[in-house]
Amino acid sequence: MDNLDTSAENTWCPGCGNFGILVAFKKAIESLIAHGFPKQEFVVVSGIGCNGKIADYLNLNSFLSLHGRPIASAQGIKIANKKLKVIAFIGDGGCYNEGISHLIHSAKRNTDITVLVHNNRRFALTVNQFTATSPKGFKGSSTPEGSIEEPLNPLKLAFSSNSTFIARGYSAKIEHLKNLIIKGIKHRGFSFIEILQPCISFFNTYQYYNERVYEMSDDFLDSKKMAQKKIEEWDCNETNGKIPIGVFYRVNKPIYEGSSNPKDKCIDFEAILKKHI
Amino acid sequence: MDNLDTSAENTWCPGCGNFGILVAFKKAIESLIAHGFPKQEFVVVSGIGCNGKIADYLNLNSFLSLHGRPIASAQGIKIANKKLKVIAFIGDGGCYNEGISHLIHSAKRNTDITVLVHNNRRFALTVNQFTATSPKGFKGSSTPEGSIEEPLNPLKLAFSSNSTFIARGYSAKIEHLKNLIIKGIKHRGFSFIEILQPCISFFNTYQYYNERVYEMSDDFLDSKKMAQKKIEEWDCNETNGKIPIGVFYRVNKPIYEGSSNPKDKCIDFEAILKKHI
Amino acid sequence: MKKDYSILIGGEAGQGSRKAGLIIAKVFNDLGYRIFIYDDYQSLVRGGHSFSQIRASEDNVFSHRKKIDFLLALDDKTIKKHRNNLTSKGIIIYNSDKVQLKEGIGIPIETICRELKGISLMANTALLAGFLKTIGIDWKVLEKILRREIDKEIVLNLKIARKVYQETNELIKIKRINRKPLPLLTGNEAVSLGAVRAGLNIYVSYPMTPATGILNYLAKHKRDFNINVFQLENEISVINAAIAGAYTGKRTMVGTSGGGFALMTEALSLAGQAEVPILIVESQRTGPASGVPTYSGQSDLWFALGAGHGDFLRFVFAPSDANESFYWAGELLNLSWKYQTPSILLIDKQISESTFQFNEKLLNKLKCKKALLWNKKGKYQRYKITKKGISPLGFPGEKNIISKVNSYEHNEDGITVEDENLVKKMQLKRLRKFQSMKNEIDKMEAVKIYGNKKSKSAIICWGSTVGPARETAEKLKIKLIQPIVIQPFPENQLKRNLKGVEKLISIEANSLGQLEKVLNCYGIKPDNRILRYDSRPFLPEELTESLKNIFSSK
Amino acid sequence: MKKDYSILIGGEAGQGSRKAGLIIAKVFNDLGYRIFIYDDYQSLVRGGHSFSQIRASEDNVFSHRKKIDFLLALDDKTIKKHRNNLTSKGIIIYNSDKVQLKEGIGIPIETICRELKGISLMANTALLAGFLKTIGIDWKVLEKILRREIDKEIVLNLKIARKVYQETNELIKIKRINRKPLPLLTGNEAVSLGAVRAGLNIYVSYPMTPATGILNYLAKHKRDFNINVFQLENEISVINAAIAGAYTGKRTMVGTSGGGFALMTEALSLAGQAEVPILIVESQRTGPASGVPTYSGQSDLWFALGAGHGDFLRFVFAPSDANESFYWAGELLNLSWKYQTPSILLIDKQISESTFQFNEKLLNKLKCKKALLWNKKGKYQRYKITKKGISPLGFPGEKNIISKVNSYEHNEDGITVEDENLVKKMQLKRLRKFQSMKNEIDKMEAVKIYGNKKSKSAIICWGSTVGPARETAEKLKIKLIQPIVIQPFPENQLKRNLKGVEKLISIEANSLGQLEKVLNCYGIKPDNRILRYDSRPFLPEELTESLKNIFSSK
Ligand SMILES: Cc1ncc(C[n+]2csc(CCOP(=O)(O)OP(=O)(O)O)c2C)c(N)n1
Ligand SMILES: Cc1ncc(C[n+]2csc(CCOP(=O)(O)OP(=O)(O)O)c2C)c(N)n1
Ligand code: SF4
Ligand code: SF4
Ligand SMILES: [Mg+2]
Ligand SMILES: [Mg+2]
Repeated sequence: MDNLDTSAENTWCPGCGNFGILVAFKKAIESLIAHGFPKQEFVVVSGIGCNGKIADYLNLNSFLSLHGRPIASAQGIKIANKKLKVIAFIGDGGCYNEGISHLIHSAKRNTDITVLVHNNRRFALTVNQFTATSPKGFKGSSTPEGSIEEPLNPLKLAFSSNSTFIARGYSAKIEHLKNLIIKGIKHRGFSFIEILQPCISFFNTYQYYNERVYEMSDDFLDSKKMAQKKIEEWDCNETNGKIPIGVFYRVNKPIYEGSSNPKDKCIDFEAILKKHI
Repeated sequence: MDNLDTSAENTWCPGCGNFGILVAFKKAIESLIAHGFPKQEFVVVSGIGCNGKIADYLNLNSFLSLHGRPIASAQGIKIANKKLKVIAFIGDGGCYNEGISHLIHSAKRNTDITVLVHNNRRFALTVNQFTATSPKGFKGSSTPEGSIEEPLNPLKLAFSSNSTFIARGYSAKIEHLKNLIIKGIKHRGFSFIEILQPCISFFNTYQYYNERVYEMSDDFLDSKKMAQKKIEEWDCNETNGKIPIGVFYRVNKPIYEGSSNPKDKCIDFEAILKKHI
Repeated sequence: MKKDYSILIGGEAGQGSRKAGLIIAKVFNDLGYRIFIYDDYQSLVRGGHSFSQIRASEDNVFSHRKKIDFLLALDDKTIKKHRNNLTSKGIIIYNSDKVQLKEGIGIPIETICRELKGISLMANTALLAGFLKTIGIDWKVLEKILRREIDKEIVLNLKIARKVYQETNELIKIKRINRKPLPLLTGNEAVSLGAVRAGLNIYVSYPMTPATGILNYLAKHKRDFNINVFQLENEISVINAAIAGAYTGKRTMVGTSGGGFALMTEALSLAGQAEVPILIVESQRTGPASGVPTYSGQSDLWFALGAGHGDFLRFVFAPSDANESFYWAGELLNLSWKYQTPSILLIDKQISESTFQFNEKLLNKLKCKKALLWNKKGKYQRYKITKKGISPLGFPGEKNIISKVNSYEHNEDGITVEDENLVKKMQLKRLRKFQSMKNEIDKMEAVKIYGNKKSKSAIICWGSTVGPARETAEKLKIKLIQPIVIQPFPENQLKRNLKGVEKLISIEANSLGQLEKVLNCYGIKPDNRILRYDSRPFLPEELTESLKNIFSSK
Repeated sequence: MKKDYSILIGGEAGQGSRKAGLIIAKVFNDLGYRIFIYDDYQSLVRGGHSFSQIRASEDNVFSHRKKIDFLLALDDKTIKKHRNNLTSKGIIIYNSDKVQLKEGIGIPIETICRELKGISLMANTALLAGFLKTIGIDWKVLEKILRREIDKEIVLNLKIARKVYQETNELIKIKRINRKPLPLLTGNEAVSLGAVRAGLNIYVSYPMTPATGILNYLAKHKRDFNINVFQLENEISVINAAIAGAYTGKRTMVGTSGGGFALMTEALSLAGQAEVPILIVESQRTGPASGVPTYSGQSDLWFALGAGHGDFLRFVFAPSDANESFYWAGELLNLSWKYQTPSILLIDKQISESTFQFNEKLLNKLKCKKALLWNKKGKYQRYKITKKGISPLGFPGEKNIISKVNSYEHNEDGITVEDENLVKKMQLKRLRKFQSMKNEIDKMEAVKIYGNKKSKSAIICWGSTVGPARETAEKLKIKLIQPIVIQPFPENQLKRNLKGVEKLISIEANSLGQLEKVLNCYGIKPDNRILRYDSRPFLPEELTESLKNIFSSK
């Protein structure tokens, strides 16, 4: 029961960045369990896409939801039982295309969930089409002449949506990512962690990231100004700048949750009906 | 045929901010027609909500679409016929709640349409529930104890979505709004114009806006930094600061459009089928 | 003859005719009358024309009537639109400051309001006070109800009412009936109460007419009901959050109309595949698309029956009034949990926003029934293969439970499978569950009969159409057959009830005969049909007329 | 006996078995054979097990067979999974560097690739070369096809193929048939071509298996086809943009599978209300929800028939192969425009991604038919009331036209109405249009018959199931009845074709008998049913077996 593995056969391509995310996540959970978080109170949510398979690979409560809906589902779980630690895994396609409304509104509400975005900058499982974070000029099966759209900067979007915890990790920096995940889960509020995830089969970005990624210091996390600056350091396109990883912003605000209703409260129907007479 | 009025009876509440928008828009169109834009090439799109009725009140081509979908529809019209000038009217509920994905992605693509948001900061037609831009603490029929969510700053969101024209108007400043609309329509690319619109029946903000609204100068429109600063001047909540109106940002970028296909090109089916042998 | 009054009060939106109608109804309720209120309004906030039509009767009533005994007019339009329907002895009472009329009883409402420093929004109070005096209602009764119903400026309102009351003449004297008043509930309130009674924990919604009333009512009473209520950013978020909440062990419900329901259909299929209970209230309005948004219709039946991709059944129940809505909303919540299935309560504007009298005995007929829970033995498997196809529930957060649900086809542990044998195994499990659902339907009163049960002539109808049809059936002494359950289809019960019927006429508020087509699937072929699709509800008089024509023409 | 070969090539995803299968098929095509290819793959990008099954026959073929004559294995799994189906004389050809086997023909593929400095991705070339030599194919044919099909590293590929070819022994000699090769098209390609032929201007989509192939094909050929292709942010945006594009005067089409279709249903209703033509291609996969995403099924029929709130009809057509998909996609686009209505082309994975031979004569049977356009007289009214219910089209941008469409109920000008009489008037106009649509169906070949047309035993099936069933029907000399049009239902044609049928068996790839229920509505009751719902397609041998059992048991 304590093992985090399942019987499911892993079907990611050998070398896929998703493996790093899986390992980092398991380490984070193990560490949290070791620190007294009960295993049964974790719930992972995922959707459709290569990334979504992660739910099958984790011996934890899980809700493998629809494409684009993991954040909506995660939110439903948290408002139904606030004791649970809810982590939503989602791809860039699911998060920034199909389900972007949930990202923005869940961040705005400050629902107390953690969102881990496997950003491989394409729809991978449907065999390589562009997403909101694909670089400009991207040639996928639906854009043989190159996509003319510029990518979104997801961190900027999360910031504009009032997210109270904004971070970026890199699937190849497992220890760093593990710590981000722990911080995200511990943060009371909406934790947004964008993860750079190379896709071996369609967009092998290991070298690109390895050359550019650097770890930021954890200072001034509640400064909007600093956050804005750091968020804009990399424009998420194919440029030559450096790519900071770490926590960009963290602030405490009231969270969105249901009131805890007394379990066996007796509802006085007669009294209510009386008002209708 | 040249009159912009229709036979439809106007059913907005007397004093509603929507009247100001209607008047400003008609003036803008009249001015554009006078300057040689053919009337038949304007298409207005709207959705469901008090604001959406505007399509009925305009003797122009129109598509009265579904709640939240005017931007998606407008986009479809523009990519089908790039000669047309397409203007989408939409409420805050439609734009920032139901249909927020279309705002973000249409802005990101830089579709050449103009979006006019009637922001009365609530769902008005369904009788007063909170939207993404309702002030915190808002007591509507679904939140009798006050909404705990903080509002979004729509301009910030549009900016994060790479919108190439960002402006704010006020329905009571008709001449100013008219000019904004003309600028928006003339801008080649995605023009986002947020309009402060008092709702006489549920949120009479005339006095509040009258005291705070001021017209900005049109300088440095392509400066991201300046834009950001001006956008953050008012947090869209119930605060005491000033509220700038005018153009916040304008920049030229390639637009998203279909290629113009020769009308009578003969398609060589035989040649294509040959490749399948 | 038994007393049966029909009162119409109308004015512009914002003039408070609805509230006044409710107060009048409550006065009659207090006198022991049976009540029905129809509210008619346009999709606008001020102006236009809206009205309430109150039926107050010695007998039970389920519908308003065409003919009006008392026409109360806050404005001119009300008179123009409705005086045609006034009975020969009917009385018009009107705001003489706004309306020019030779007949009827004019009350100088604006003048009085101005004199007493009231606002014109109090015109409705003035008008109803004048009316109630005209029909001889005791001031004490009026005062009691006003005090209960008006929470703003009650003193001023009472002053105005009092003055009008004193200045108006009593024309007739409505008799009191020796019965105690009953709670008056709209269909939306009844649905809310029924769901709460059956253990609702969370209501999630996005406003949409005519279902918004459920959101408003539950939000207002969330503390009384010990529930949580959330308005989320769109219907897709709503349904996905609600399903996830149910996975977590909380009874959840969502409410919307056709357009919002459309956006929920992908997740409906998810609930079917993942076997998560969810109750969807779909209150129909005139379609297609935005249609005629504040008016009624019964044209979403096919959609509800087939919505969602893939093979799965859902319960679709169509109650016809507040009492049935209360009971079936609750039972449907129970059944959703018993069978871990999505369910649709299909109502419409006519039920949602009309006001009915509530049968308090139903309270004790409905309770929260526990679902099948894990017995805590062995390893927990969310999709354990069982004989009846139902796997015991266990929830995240509970010890020794790992609960995995999945939108993909899955094995007993909830892990994705693609192997053909495993796929088939799980499909078979669900097929067995669907069979159990069918068996369940056979055990309940899925079909109701009204009117003359022995008649060889029968009408068949569903949902809100039953109200006016019931009155007609009783009048014409024919049989009325009402399928309440529509999926799984109660074929046996229906056929049993059709025995001996020689002429069958279907009545529906849609243009394509949607229930009729469903009946056809089971070899039931109505000989005739009455369809109404101008967005307005059926009225008993009109139905009676149409039926008479049909019967006499053959 | 006529030649009829069944070849299976399998390996891990990424090893190129699909491409190799296509090349083999093209070789047989070149030899004059009739071809069908079934592609089977899992929802993953590398690893797992995928295979292609090629049928090459003297007769026309519409399905693969269970039995395999040649088993070509790039890996071990292929042998384990499929050797059971090898015929007694069947031959296994395999990669002997990866597979240990005592029998069959082993080719040291990795060794050869390494020697020639090829990459392991070229193993598929090696294997197919070995196979083609074994069956005595001329090197020249092989080289010709390879040159056509391989665009990367053709020289190296040829070198490898040549070497394997030389080192392998010829075992048999496949004879050439004197017929010219035909184009090989997947269903997705055929749909694309048909729509383009009927004047498609814009394709809008969001990727979803198994419809993604349409997006890919049209995007690749957008210049050849003189069309625009857009991938938008989600299905809701897709359908709304496509409908708006059609309002603007451009022929638009969208493609998706069940889950994406669900998200489009609100806008489907919009198209019904606003009377805007839109063609939706819904390619089904195993449901519900995410289901078994790369496998097939026929379980979205009910959904397609009833999707969208409110009363409106749509055309729902279900072709069964590439030829029908080509023709009906085009005709449906034409009909959508003729009747200003939404239409659904309901196909499935088995059609979308299988490869068929194309009948080039169809090209000239299909053309772009003009819709009813405004005659430029008087004032333009988008919803002009007409006898047949069809209002002439005029588009924004054209002189003297103000074209207003509306999701609300509207008057002839397209302006919102709530008045009951105006509502009814417009509903009646649409009802007349629906009647015209029904009449149109009666004029076309909405039902097809195969097999022994005089047999008293008949099977009824739709969509991809027709392929294997057709073969079975011919073998058993029974009648096959295929409704291609499902809404409006071709009742008359079907009943005409059922005359004389004494035993009727329905065959469907779903668990609830979805077509059967539809048949029931029209009083047609199959005596028996064969349902398959393990996500895999029907095979002619299995069908024959099942049918024999049914016939002999009575
Ligand atoms: C409603 C819906 N639309 C489309 C799909 C098809 N689909 C499955 S996965 C996927 C893309 C996933 O992209 P992303 O979320 O980035 O995940 P990745 O595969 O890259 O990890 C799509 C479009 C679907 N399953 N559901
Ligand atoms: C899919 C769908 N959901 C809900 C509704 C109900 N609805 C109609 S108007 C409206 C709110 C409109 O708010 P907003 O866009 O701000 O417009 P306003 O009335 O304030 O001008 C809602 C929720 C609908 N028509 N369609
Ligand atoms: S396709 Fe890309 S994202 Fe998907 S499993 Fe393979 S490497 Fe990973
Ligand atoms: S409710 Fe508000 S927004 Fe709607 S018409 Fe009235 S004042 Fe305007
Ligand atoms: Mg991705
Ligand atoms: Mg609003």
